[in-house]
Amino acid sequence: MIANQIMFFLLSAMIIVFSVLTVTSRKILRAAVYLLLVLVSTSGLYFMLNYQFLAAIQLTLYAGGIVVLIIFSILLTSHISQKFEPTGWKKSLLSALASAAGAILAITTILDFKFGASREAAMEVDMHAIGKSLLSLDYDGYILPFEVISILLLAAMIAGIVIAKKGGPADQESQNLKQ
Amino acid sequence: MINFTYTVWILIIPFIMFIFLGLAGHKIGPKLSGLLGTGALAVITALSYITAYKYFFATPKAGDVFKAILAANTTWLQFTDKLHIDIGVLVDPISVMMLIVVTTVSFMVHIYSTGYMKGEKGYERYFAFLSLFSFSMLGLVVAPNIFQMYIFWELVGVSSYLLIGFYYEKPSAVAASKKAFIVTRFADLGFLIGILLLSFHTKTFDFITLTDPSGPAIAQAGGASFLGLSVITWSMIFVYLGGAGKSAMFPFHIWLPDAMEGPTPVSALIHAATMVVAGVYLVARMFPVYSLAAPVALKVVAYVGGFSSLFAAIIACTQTDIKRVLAYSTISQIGYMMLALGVSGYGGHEGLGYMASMFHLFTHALFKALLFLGAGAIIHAVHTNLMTEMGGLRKYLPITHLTFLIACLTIAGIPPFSGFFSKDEILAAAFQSNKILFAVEYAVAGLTAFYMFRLYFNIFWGKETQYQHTPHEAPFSMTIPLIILALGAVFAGWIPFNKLVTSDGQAFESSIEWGVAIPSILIGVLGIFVAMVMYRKENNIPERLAATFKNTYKLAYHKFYIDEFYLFVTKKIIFRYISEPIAWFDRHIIDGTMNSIATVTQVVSFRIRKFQSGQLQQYAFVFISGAVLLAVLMIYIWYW
Amino acid sequence: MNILTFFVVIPVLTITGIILVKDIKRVKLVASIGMGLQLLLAALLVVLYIMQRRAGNTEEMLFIKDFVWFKSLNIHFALGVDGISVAMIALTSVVVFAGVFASWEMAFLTKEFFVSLILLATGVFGFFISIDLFTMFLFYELAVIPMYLLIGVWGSGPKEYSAMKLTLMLMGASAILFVGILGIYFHSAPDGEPLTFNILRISNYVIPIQAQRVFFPMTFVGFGVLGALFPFHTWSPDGHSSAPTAVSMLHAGVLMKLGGYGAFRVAIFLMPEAAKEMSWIFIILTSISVIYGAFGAMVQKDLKYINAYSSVSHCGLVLFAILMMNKTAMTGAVLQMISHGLMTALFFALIGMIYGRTHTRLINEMGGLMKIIPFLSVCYVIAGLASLGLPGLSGFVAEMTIFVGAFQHPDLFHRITTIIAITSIVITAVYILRVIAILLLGPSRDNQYEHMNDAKWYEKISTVILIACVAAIGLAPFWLSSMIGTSMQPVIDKILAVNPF
Amino acid sequence: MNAGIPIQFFLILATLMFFVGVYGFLSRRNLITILMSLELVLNSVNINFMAFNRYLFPHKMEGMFFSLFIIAVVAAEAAVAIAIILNIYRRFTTINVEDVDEMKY
Repeated sequence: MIANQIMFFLLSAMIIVFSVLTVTSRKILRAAVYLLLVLVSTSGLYFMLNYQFLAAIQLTLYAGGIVVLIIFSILLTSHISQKFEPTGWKKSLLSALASAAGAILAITTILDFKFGASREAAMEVDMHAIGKSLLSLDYDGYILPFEVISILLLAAMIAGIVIAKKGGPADQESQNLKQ
Repeated sequence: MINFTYTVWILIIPFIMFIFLGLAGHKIGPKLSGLLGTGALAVITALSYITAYKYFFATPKAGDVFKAILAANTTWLQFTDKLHIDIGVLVDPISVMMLIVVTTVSFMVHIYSTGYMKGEKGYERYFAFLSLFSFSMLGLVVAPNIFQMYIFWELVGVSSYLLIGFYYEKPSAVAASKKAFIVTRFADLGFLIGILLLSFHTKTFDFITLTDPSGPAIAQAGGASFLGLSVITWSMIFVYLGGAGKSAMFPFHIWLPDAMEGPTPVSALIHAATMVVAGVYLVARMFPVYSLAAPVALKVVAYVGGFSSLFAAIIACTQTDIKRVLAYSTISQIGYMMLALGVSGYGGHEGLGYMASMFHLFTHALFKALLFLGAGAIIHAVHTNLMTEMGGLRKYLPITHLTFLIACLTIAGIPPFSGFFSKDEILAAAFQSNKILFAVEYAVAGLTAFYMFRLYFNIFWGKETQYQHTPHEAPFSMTIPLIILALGAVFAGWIPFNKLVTSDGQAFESSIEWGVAIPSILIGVLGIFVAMVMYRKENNIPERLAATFKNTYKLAYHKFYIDEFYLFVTKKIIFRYISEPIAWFDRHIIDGTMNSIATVTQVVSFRIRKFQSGQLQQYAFVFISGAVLLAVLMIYIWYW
Repeated sequence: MNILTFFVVIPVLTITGIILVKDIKRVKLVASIGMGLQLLLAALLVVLYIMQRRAGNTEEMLFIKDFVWFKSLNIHFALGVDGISVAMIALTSVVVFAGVFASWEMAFLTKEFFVSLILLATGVFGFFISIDLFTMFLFYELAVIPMYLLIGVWGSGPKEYSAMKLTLMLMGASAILFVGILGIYFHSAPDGEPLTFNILRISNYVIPIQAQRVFFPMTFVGFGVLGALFPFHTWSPDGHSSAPTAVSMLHAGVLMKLGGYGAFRVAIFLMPEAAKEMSWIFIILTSISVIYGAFGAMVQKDLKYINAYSSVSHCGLVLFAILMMNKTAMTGAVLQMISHGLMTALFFALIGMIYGRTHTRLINEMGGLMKIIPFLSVCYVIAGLASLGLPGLSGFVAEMTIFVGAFQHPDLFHRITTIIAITSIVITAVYILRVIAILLLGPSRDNQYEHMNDAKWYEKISTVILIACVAAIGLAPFWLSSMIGTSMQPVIDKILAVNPF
Repeated sequence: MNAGIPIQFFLILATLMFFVGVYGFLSRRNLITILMSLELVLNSVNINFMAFNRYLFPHKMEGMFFSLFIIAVVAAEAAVAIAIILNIYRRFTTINVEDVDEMKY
């Protein structure tokens, strides 16, 4: 067994274990920490696949940004010590069955399928190439989606502010309801 | 050839007058309206007389025959290449004769009405309706094709409806008008079906083509048959249904006595002299077809006519409302005319009945109008319709009395009055062809004399009645028409109808058949005598007689319960057992089906709306399970 | 610009105008001017049409104009008229014009009312000028939708129920109809040629008989529901009785004619073989309609119900005549559509006016109105006489054309059904005279009605114009009948060409 | 660096992660946990993209860019979702998904 295989199985085990913990943990803050661990392990996978840039992004944006955001919102809405009531067995069972069925279906399909290996030479994904094609107007260029995403992010930012703002339309309405 | 185009004015003038009086009558006031209406009638009366003179005496005959002349004709509505409704004027012996009858009586009635209707509310309306009636009746008379006749047939129906219901605030008048319209409408349905059948087989509406003895209608006689009778026979029977309705033949007679709810001059004009004889005119119009192609239909005409005349005469003997007596007498007399047509043959002396019928139509129009106008003058004087409330009026109403007596003698068939001549011809015709009907007619002649003189004696003699205020003679505007019509009733018998109005247009010789006439005179006199015994002085013979024949009397008094039978059929059967179930069926079954479709949809949607629970995870669960299921289906079932 | 486009443009402009102006008076003014212009335009169209025909133009449709709309599906905005559509357009403009005046007293949401009303009219006009099936259907829907609002908002009685029922039934029919239209579309050309919605183009090509057998009943029933085909007529009594005056007028007067016109123009014209084959079913249904509607009307107590059932009867006659498939009967059908449109509009206008005064529509509660409101009563009598087919008024002309035409059919079955249909004239007389006797004649039943005013000027305009049209057609039917008949000729030729009797 | 590891391993890993996320989405009541489950789902998709890119089309960068954009979208989504959750919390004083069922029939 070579090192990268060991590495892969280690990461996989971490991902799966922490994923399961994320969705089963009865303390929400712990769930967030488990999620963080999942995301970090995932970035390890990216490193393994030789996508350093994306791994970095995964770490900073996902693990750093989003998880922090989630933790903040947890702090705003819940008590840290609060424990959830366990999920009803009926509901968990049904969900588990549906998920398991889906998983089995997907896995059998994957195992049935013969993936042909690529004969092309692997491309070196360095920062230079990424930057170039991200800003390129060519056929392979991604300038348009890039711009669209930037606008989307801006819009999401504004939307987040507007929606979460106190005294927004929803708030007034709830006050009207109280009256 | 003399030009008769001007005859279209006979139609145009009253029509314009109707529109004008109808729209502007209340603006110009009653006096001017009456004057205008009467004036218009005077003009068309003059035109009619000129036409008659020119047609009978100034137009050269083609061989011995009076030719039918199409004075004007224009296509009004095109159906197919061959079938089209034309509006036009046909001048031939019977149409000219009818022109004379209609305009004369109508003119008299107009004059009479200016006095009779004075001060009535709706005076202008009355004259407008009279103009409408004159227009439609004249249009009917001059119709050159059967469809024009049908059009004006309907129009006279509606003007009759409007005039019967003239006193529209009186419920009985409203009911009577409705009844008249619906009964005749029902008969017209037969007429229309007859027209359609006829036109389907002959491809024409035109009278000249239809009645041409060698034309298609008559040639079709041996054609397709249905239930043992030829199609032409069937269509002629259907056409006759229309005529029977308008002419109040049994069993469509029920509307006519009720129609007396209208103003009396209207009864005189429409329900005695002109409109009700339209049925006779129709049969006469189609006579060659009846005679040559549909003898069975003609037989039906004869028997229905004979039965109606007897039936109505019996009822007339028991009625007390003078207008109703006259109405039944009208039915009886029209039955005479129908019978005369029915027993007639075609051409030459064979056509005696046809000539007699037209002759009687003519004289009857005069004396029946006279009777009605006289009755109007009486009612005008004493303000009641019931003869039981009258008596001894001869002193107060001398002119009316005299003219009424003349009319009664005329209708009883006493020579030398006109009724005698025409009735004699009818009896002679019946004698030649059908002895049963002949016997019936003798009986009717006696009954006629009896009930007319019963009326006469009851009104003018009988018990002395105290009136609330002394009756006085009618104004000149009313008595002058009486006198003119009385003169007509006296002298019309001398008109040589056998030279002028015959079935095939050719003159033939006929003389009074004394062998038939003398018994009929005797029977008439007998009737008069019986009436005189019973009613001249107040006595109790009538009551005793009525008590003796209690059941018969009761039956006749209640008009043989025909009205009740009709009421039963319409109210009970049609309304209750057809219409109401249909209305119920529509609301509950058909509409109920539609509603229940809607209800089912609604119930189902209430059930399935529970799926929309608002539970996000439930949706997601369904979605994912569904997706997995679909994937399984796609992968393992479709492709394997 | 083609004259026909104005028929859609003017109502749209009128609607814009109504939306722009402020007070109620001006709304009514704009509406009446707009519809008055439309009336003049219709008159102009009639004149132009007749002149063109006189000049010897024998094309099937005149004033043809074709705009491509959706290229991929070959949908066009194709316009064109023949004598039949010209007559229907004239009818519509008269009824709409009268309807505007009949709703002069509308006080609640006046602006919106007139907007919906004229929107409805736009749909109807558009329907009659279209010769493209798709645009035809589009305008048809455009006419049906405002009806829901008009009844639901401005109606009386159980208005929501009636509006819903009417709309759902008509929409259900539309769904069937749309399948039928698509069926025609997908069989509208021989293999290889582009499919088309154009009626004239389709009529030159024989749709395969198997397809006709499926799509003819769909189209016919789809349109038939709007034409009150038994047993799909029950929306009519409820809808009419709840609708406000002008809407009843338009609906019974014009909208129901869309059914007859469509059944003729689409179902029979495009699929004559199947029509010939299946007509017997529908002839039975329509002759039931005729008799059944008349009997149903006989015992009703509500004026509008009486008239609604009478419409069922009369419109049944329209479909009946169309199914006879010969020139005279079909000409009669168009005449009957026009005649019924005018007189039923007149009826509903008068009923609305009477209702506005007495606040009841039950005939038993009224009586002796002739004395109190003579003008309206006389108009009502005239309408009644027209309805029972009095010569000199339009009903007679139409009915006689139908009866004579239908009776010329060589088939005994058709002639027997004709006789059955003819009996309706008696029943019609019974229920019309019953209403007149109870409602108008006799003594006044209730003295609370003694002090009613007779017609106002706008009511007079509304009734007089309708009566004038009814009488004009009744007195001089020749030009109208020949205009329709000439246009009917090519249709008949096509029917006969493929399937001679 | 991926020698000896077949592509199926990556795919199975992603699948498992995906369905664990689905399970979380279906079973948890807290909106924020649900959001976290969603993050798992999206992350598993990213892994798939990367694996496909590396194994099947190593000469291209589509997969990577897709992941990149997905991460950006996820960021936006998380921001908006959290804003919504905060709003719901203010409105209903709970973030239990079963209590937020205003949008039923």
